[in-house]
Amino acid sequence: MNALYLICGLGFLSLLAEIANLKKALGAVIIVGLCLVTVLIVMDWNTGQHYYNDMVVFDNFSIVFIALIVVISIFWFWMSSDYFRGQSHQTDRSALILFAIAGAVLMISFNNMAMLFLGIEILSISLYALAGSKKESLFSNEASFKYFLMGSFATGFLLMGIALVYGATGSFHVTKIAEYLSSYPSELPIFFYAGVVLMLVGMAFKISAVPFHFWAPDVYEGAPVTITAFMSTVVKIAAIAAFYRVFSFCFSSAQETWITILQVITVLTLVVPNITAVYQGRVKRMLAYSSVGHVGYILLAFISNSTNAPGTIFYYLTAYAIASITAFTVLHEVENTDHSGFNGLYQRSPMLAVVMTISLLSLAGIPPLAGFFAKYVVFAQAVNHGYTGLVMLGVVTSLIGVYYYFKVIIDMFLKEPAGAAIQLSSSIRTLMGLLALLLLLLGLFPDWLISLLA
Amino acid sequence: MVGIEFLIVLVPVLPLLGFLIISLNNKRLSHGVVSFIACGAVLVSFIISVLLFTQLLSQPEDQRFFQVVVMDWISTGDLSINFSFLVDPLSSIMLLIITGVGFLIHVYSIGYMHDDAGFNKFFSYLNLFVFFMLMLVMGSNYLVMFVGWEGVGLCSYLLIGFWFKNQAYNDAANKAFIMNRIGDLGLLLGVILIFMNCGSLNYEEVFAKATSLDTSTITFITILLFVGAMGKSAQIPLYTWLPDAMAGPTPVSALIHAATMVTAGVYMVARNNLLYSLSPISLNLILVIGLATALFAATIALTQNDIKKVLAYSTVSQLGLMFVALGVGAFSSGIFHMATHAFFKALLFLGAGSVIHALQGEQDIRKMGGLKKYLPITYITFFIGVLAISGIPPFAGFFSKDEILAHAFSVNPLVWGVALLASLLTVFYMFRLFFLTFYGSVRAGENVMHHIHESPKSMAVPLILLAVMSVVGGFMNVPEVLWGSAWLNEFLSPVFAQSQTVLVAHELSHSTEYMLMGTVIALTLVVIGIGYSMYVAKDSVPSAEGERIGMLHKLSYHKYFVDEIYDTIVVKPLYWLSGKFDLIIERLAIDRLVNSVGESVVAWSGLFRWFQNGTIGFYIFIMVMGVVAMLLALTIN
Amino acid sequence: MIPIDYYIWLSAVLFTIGVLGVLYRRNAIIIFMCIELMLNAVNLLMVAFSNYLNDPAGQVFVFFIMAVAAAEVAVGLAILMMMYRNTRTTDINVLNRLKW
Amino acid sequence: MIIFLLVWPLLASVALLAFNFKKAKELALAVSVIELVVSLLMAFQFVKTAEVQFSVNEPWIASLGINFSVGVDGISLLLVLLTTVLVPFIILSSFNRSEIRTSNFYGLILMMEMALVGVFVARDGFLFYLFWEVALIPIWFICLLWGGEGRGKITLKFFIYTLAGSLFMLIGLVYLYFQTPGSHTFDITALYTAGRSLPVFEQSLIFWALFVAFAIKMPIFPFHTWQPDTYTVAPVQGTMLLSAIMLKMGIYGVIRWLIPVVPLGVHEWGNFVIIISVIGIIYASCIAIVQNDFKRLVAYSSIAHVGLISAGLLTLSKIGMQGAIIQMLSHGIVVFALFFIIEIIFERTKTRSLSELGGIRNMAPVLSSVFIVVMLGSVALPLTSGFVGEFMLINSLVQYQFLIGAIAGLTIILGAIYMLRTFQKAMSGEPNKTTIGFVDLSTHEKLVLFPMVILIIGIGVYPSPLLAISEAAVDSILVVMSDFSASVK
Amino acid sequence: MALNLFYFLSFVAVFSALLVVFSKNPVYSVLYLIITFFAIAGHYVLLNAQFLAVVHVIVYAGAIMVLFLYVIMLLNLNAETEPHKSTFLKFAAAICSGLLLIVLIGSLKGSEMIVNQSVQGSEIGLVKNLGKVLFTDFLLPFEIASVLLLAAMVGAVMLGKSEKS
Repeated sequence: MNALYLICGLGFLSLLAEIANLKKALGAVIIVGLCLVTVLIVMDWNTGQHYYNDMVVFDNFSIVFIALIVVISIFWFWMSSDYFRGQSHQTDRSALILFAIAGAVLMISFNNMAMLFLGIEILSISLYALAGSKKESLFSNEASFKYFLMGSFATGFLLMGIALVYGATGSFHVTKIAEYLSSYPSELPIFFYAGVVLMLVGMAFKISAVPFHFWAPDVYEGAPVTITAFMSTVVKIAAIAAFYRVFSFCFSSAQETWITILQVITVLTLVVPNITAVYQGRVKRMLAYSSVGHVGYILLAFISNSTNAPGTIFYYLTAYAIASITAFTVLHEVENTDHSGFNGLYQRSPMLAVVMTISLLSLAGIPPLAGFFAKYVVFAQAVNHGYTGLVMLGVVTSLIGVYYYFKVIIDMFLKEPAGAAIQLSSSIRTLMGLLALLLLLLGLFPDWLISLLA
Repeated sequence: MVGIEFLIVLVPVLPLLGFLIISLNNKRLSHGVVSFIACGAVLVSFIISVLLFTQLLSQPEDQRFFQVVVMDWISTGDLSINFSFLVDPLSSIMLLIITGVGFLIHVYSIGYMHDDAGFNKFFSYLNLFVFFMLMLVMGSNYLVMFVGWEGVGLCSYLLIGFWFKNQAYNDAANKAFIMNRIGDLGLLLGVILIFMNCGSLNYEEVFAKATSLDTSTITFITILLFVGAMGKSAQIPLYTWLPDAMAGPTPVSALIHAATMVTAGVYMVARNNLLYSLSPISLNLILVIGLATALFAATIALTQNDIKKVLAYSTVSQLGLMFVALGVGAFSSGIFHMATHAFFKALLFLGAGSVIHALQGEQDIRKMGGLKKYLPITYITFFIGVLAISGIPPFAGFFSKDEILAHAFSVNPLVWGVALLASLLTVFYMFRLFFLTFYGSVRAGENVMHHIHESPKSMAVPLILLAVMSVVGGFMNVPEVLWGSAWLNEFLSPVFAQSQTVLVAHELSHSTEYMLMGTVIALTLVVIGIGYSMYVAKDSVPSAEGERIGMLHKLSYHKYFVDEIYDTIVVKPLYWLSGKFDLIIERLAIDRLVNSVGESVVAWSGLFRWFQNGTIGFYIFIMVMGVVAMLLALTIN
Repeated sequence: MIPIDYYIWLSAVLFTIGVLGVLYRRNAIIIFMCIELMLNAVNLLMVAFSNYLNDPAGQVFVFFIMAVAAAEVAVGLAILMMMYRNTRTTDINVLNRLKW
Repeated sequence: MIIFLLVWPLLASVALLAFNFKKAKELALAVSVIELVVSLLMAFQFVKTAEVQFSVNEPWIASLGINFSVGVDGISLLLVLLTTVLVPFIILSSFNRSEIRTSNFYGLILMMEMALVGVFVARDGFLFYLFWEVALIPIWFICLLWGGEGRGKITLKFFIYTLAGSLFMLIGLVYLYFQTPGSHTFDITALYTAGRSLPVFEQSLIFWALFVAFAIKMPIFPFHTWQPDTYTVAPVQGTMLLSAIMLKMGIYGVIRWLIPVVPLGVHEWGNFVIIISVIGIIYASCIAIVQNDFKRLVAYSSIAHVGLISAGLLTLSKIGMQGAIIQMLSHGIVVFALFFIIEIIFERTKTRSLSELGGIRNMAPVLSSVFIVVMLGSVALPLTSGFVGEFMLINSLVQYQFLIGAIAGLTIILGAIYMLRTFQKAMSGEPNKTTIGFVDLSTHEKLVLFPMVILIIGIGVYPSPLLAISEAAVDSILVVMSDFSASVK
Repeated sequence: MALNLFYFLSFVAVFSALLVVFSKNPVYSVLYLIITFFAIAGHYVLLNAQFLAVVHVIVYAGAIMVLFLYVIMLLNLNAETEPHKSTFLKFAAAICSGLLLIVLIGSLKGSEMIVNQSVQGSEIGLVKNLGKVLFTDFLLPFEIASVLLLAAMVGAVMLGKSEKS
């Protein structure tokens, strides 16, 4: 809980910084603050407290996911320091990011639909603004506009769902709803299930599952690289955690209504983005599609065993998030995000090329990197619960994935360089080294991460 | 007996050492040293072979064999094969022939090859050949024999293609190796089957078990083995490589393609006499093939104009005769003829060699003639060889051939008839060759005749020695009817003892034998007369290329077009098939299939991306449709 | 006393009209309004349920929805202004540079 | 000891990749030689029994039942030796092209060595899979960075093709893993028991899941199309690694991870696979006959040889398995030498097309003599290493089914045809303008080739020690099989 | 009586909602939307959510719609500037939403299964009760809403402020 306070506090602080003009120190302060947040959140380990008569609950599930997003945000701030430096609205941006993080924390730890709703909205509204933060660029405008329009449209469905569920069960409270479902399974009105489905729509939009994913590639491509990085890591983690909480903690006993629908969605989410990505000439957009595709694997993990998948999903998200923050760091340094921008990157900057290669290999799921173990645990779990067919599909799609990831690698090493050599600041070097190392270590010693939530 | 064992091992090892020393110091050694080493090695092993021979004689009848296990080779589970050597009457005879004739030919080569760039290489190959040949005959199990079997094939490949600048020679070499390989596959399969059925590859163990096997198996095995013999001993249908093999230097033709290697098949069948005698079918097969080959090759030889080609076909024909002997169960006669043949055929080849040598490599008998006064030694020795092969008593050929004919007659007069016909043809073409070469007018060009000269000593001496052998060689096995002791049959009898018990022995009365001999000699003389009248009296010369000639003559002149037939029914189809595999199945079918998977994915991707068309209206439309679908799914169930 | 079904149906109808508007129009502002309409349909349903279940939570939730609606409109209109500054139009289909 | 074999090259490769050494090639050579020495020490301490030796077994990922469990029995030992013997020569073979071989190149080779050794010593299903995949990365980069025309497309195809196979193998392993009792484990013995307890149908499924991976890696007949292109496009050292060692991973996989795991599946499908392999022998040999590119020709010839190996292997007879093992070693050595000869010719004449070559024998007698020996090894002439293997393999096939054996035996004829043709076209005849200036072997080339010649003849003359090493292990595998085939009949 | 009122209000709401969608001029749409809101407020009163009704009118009609109008005026969109979608798309939109309506109605059955606990003239709609709930149970959301509004404000300012370059 203190973590939440501290994050919001940092947000206010960065707003004040505009007035007190502490802009110089702000970045450092935020990073230090976030480190402190991590400490605070980890201190709550195994306490599982409920706050404000059960509005939020900080059980281990929340704690690991919050810790994850906070750590990722630290990397994010580290990587995107120059997204703020020297810009106008520097403080506004950092404040919005911090509020977004606060919203993410709520989405992870909510125990009441109101909190879920507010969390989602805080996150979304900040992001609508941030996606458009490159005001002069039409792409940025379009991204934020699309994101806003479709986002609020989806919110409508989510709310309708919440309303119907409320009508059927007479409560917004996750645990109460769950109890009600398990105690009176027979006397639920049909419109309750409609509510569940509508909530599924709303959440599926947030995690960008097919067929509610159309916004993702466009928005990811249009938004500034750093914001895309934030969306494809922190936001995605939060959304999936929320999704998991809603459907595993709350509606798990009503599974038969939504499981089949979710299976269809999973298949679509595995197939469509992975195949679409094959054609991509723009690395940024390709990563967008791949991040949609990864949702498919997470959903596979979820449907194969909805009651205790968190360990798997958590590990997968960690691997995915670290890999993609790495990729986006490189993207951020390369600036030109077309394929041509990556041609001959190895000659322009070996470090960038190698780090990018590692992250792409991890995303493609090549051992011994983290991404491989992530896919492995997912597939293993699915096989164990008799979803062999879906696993086969997953294998095929990940092969397709290999194809489009490796095209980038080949271009980086074989093509003629597309520009002058790239100079890297030492802080970025250390960051990239750290991330690459993390990818490797997580791959070699995945044990404790997986068993955290087992 | 340690001494003996050591000596036995020494026999093959010496030529091997010779090969190693020469080939590893190819550049450094002078011709003199090389020829000394090479000939020395073979000479010493010849001397040792003689020692072993005497040792063998000193043994009582039933213990006339020494066996040495050098080391184990392939051994795993129930498969255990050693490098082990066996010296018994059969192999000791072979030893003597190989090392003896081999030595003479080595000496001959010193003169013949003296100004060749590849002198050292040549001798290293010769030594290697002798080594493998000795492995072949001394091995006490099938696999060691197979080692020698393929090894000699290799050496023949290397020596046929010795002048590797000439691609035609290389083609001949490849042809020889591959055709031998076909035979070898048969042999290998036979050996494996033997191992399957007898659980071992050692001769005595196999022969011990052999009687207990059922006939069909043995027939199958023996036929497979005989396929090997076909390849190696140039029998129909695998004989075409041997005439081409004349591309090699003449000493090679003498040593490998007349005296020793090509007789390996005969040796192998004789070695497995028990198995063959247990299977009448394969004996008959051998008989038929042998007869056919003898006749067929003889007819071809009639019209050939290349001196070495004629000898080559006569070799094929003589080998056929040996197989006839084996086919009728007269194994020792086969070996006997092999021995005599080794002498006179080597002699003939070396004689031809010295002619060629004298005429700067001219091989066409139409461009020879009247050489009698220029090359007296060659003339004499060659004459002796011709007499020997024609079976004029008392030359070596007479006894061996007569014995075979006698056995043939005892089995079936028809066989006798055919064999006789073949041998008469032999007489004819040999004399044709002889007359055309040494008699009549000189047809060689001026510049050639200008520096024609008799061969040097190193070449003359072997000729003389071989001539002597061709004269006296026959006396090692004079049959009883001619008041002889048939010593060789006696000596070899332990080897063939078992099979003789199996086979029914045909006895001929002495009178018939005299009658047969009489007819044979008479006919031979007649044929010689015809030849004389044609080529000496009329001094007629075979028509040059392109002239019209009779149908049969043409057939025989073009070797019945067998090469062309093989080319069209085997070689071309194989290449055609391979090409089709490569172009159609590989590229268009399998690879296409694999690639099309990837391409289809790309195509789908091209399709899917149109859904991502950037208009919000469309996206929302799809979303709502999704919602509708989901609610519909809900309401339905 | 009005049965709850009536309210469910009414809000369903309003909600659908909102969706229809979003699908039907191209003017961004109208689309915003239609989204507001959707939210109001939800509000109506919430209030109806809270009254039906005699539970204030529903009405409290409506407060939050209102707050969110206000916030969204604020941001949304800001985005619209920004977009208009660059493109001089509020037609949603003009912006489709990001595709494929 | 095994740990050293794994860690030492890894450390070296990391160092080479991280810093750009001036004397990278000498360094790499030294490292690999030390590796060789250690592995030889191991070979000397090895006791010729069936049980696994030098084994290390540490828990690694407890929650997933994955252990870091390694050890060698006879079969593994021989293959480890093959690897550690060949790698130094592969490195040495690159010395004359060192101007384009950077520090990274040698780093990748050493990483490859680590992975290969790992594959051969792994005693844990997951570990095996891990090394199996890790081996793919360095070789892919070697082919990508130093390859020839069109490497991008071809290497990508190679990577995805092989990865596809191995992913299905992974699924198969995972399925087995969940058959293991209690808290599941990937330990090899547990997997054996689990696999053997399955009914025939499931065993067949797993058989295919695993076999496809191995078949692609080997590669045998219908799964081979990645191989000729990759061999042709790869730098010669990459080709050597691929053909001489990596190819053996597949065969080793069949011996260690297929036959003992799903005996019934093998029993069910072995015959089918044998037939496919035999078809592959003829097919590949025929294609080799008409190849003009030297490298492609050798590529197809190695498909043919591998077909024979896998066919003989699946006869599940002792002779067959032993023959397969010997033939693996022989083929590794022969094909390495062949590719190096190709490289030498290519480097001198800048062409690999046989039609342009010819007459090299005039200028380079030493090279041609070496070539003859290697060629004889490849056509399995007695007293060369090739003969021992092929004799045993054909022997096993004939005992399995005479006709199949006879057809497989055709390989000795077809092999002779294409190898002799190659020799004639490349070496014999009159020299032409491309080959006229040909210089004979340099010292370091002799340093690479002469040991190979000695090995070819040495193994051919005295293979017994090698056979003795693997004998016990093979027995222990066959015992299982005989039980099962008994139970089936 | 209440029922008639309900019918009347529903009719107004739906009718003006449709007009919102179909009227050419954005300004009219705004005005129709305001009418819809009033109708909905009426419904709130019927459902004795008096306080909520008041807030509703103030927030929506008073704030949000004014904001809309302001923007429309600012961007000067009052003319029929909107280019029209092709009739096909309109048709598709109509069909689509029609389907949605059908499935919604179809799936919104079964309200009879929940017991009606509503009491005549209940007082939950009054400020006192709502306030109690809001500041006890829903304190945290209430606080968080402030963060939400702050974020929205910051975002709006950031985007709305034109760059002075």
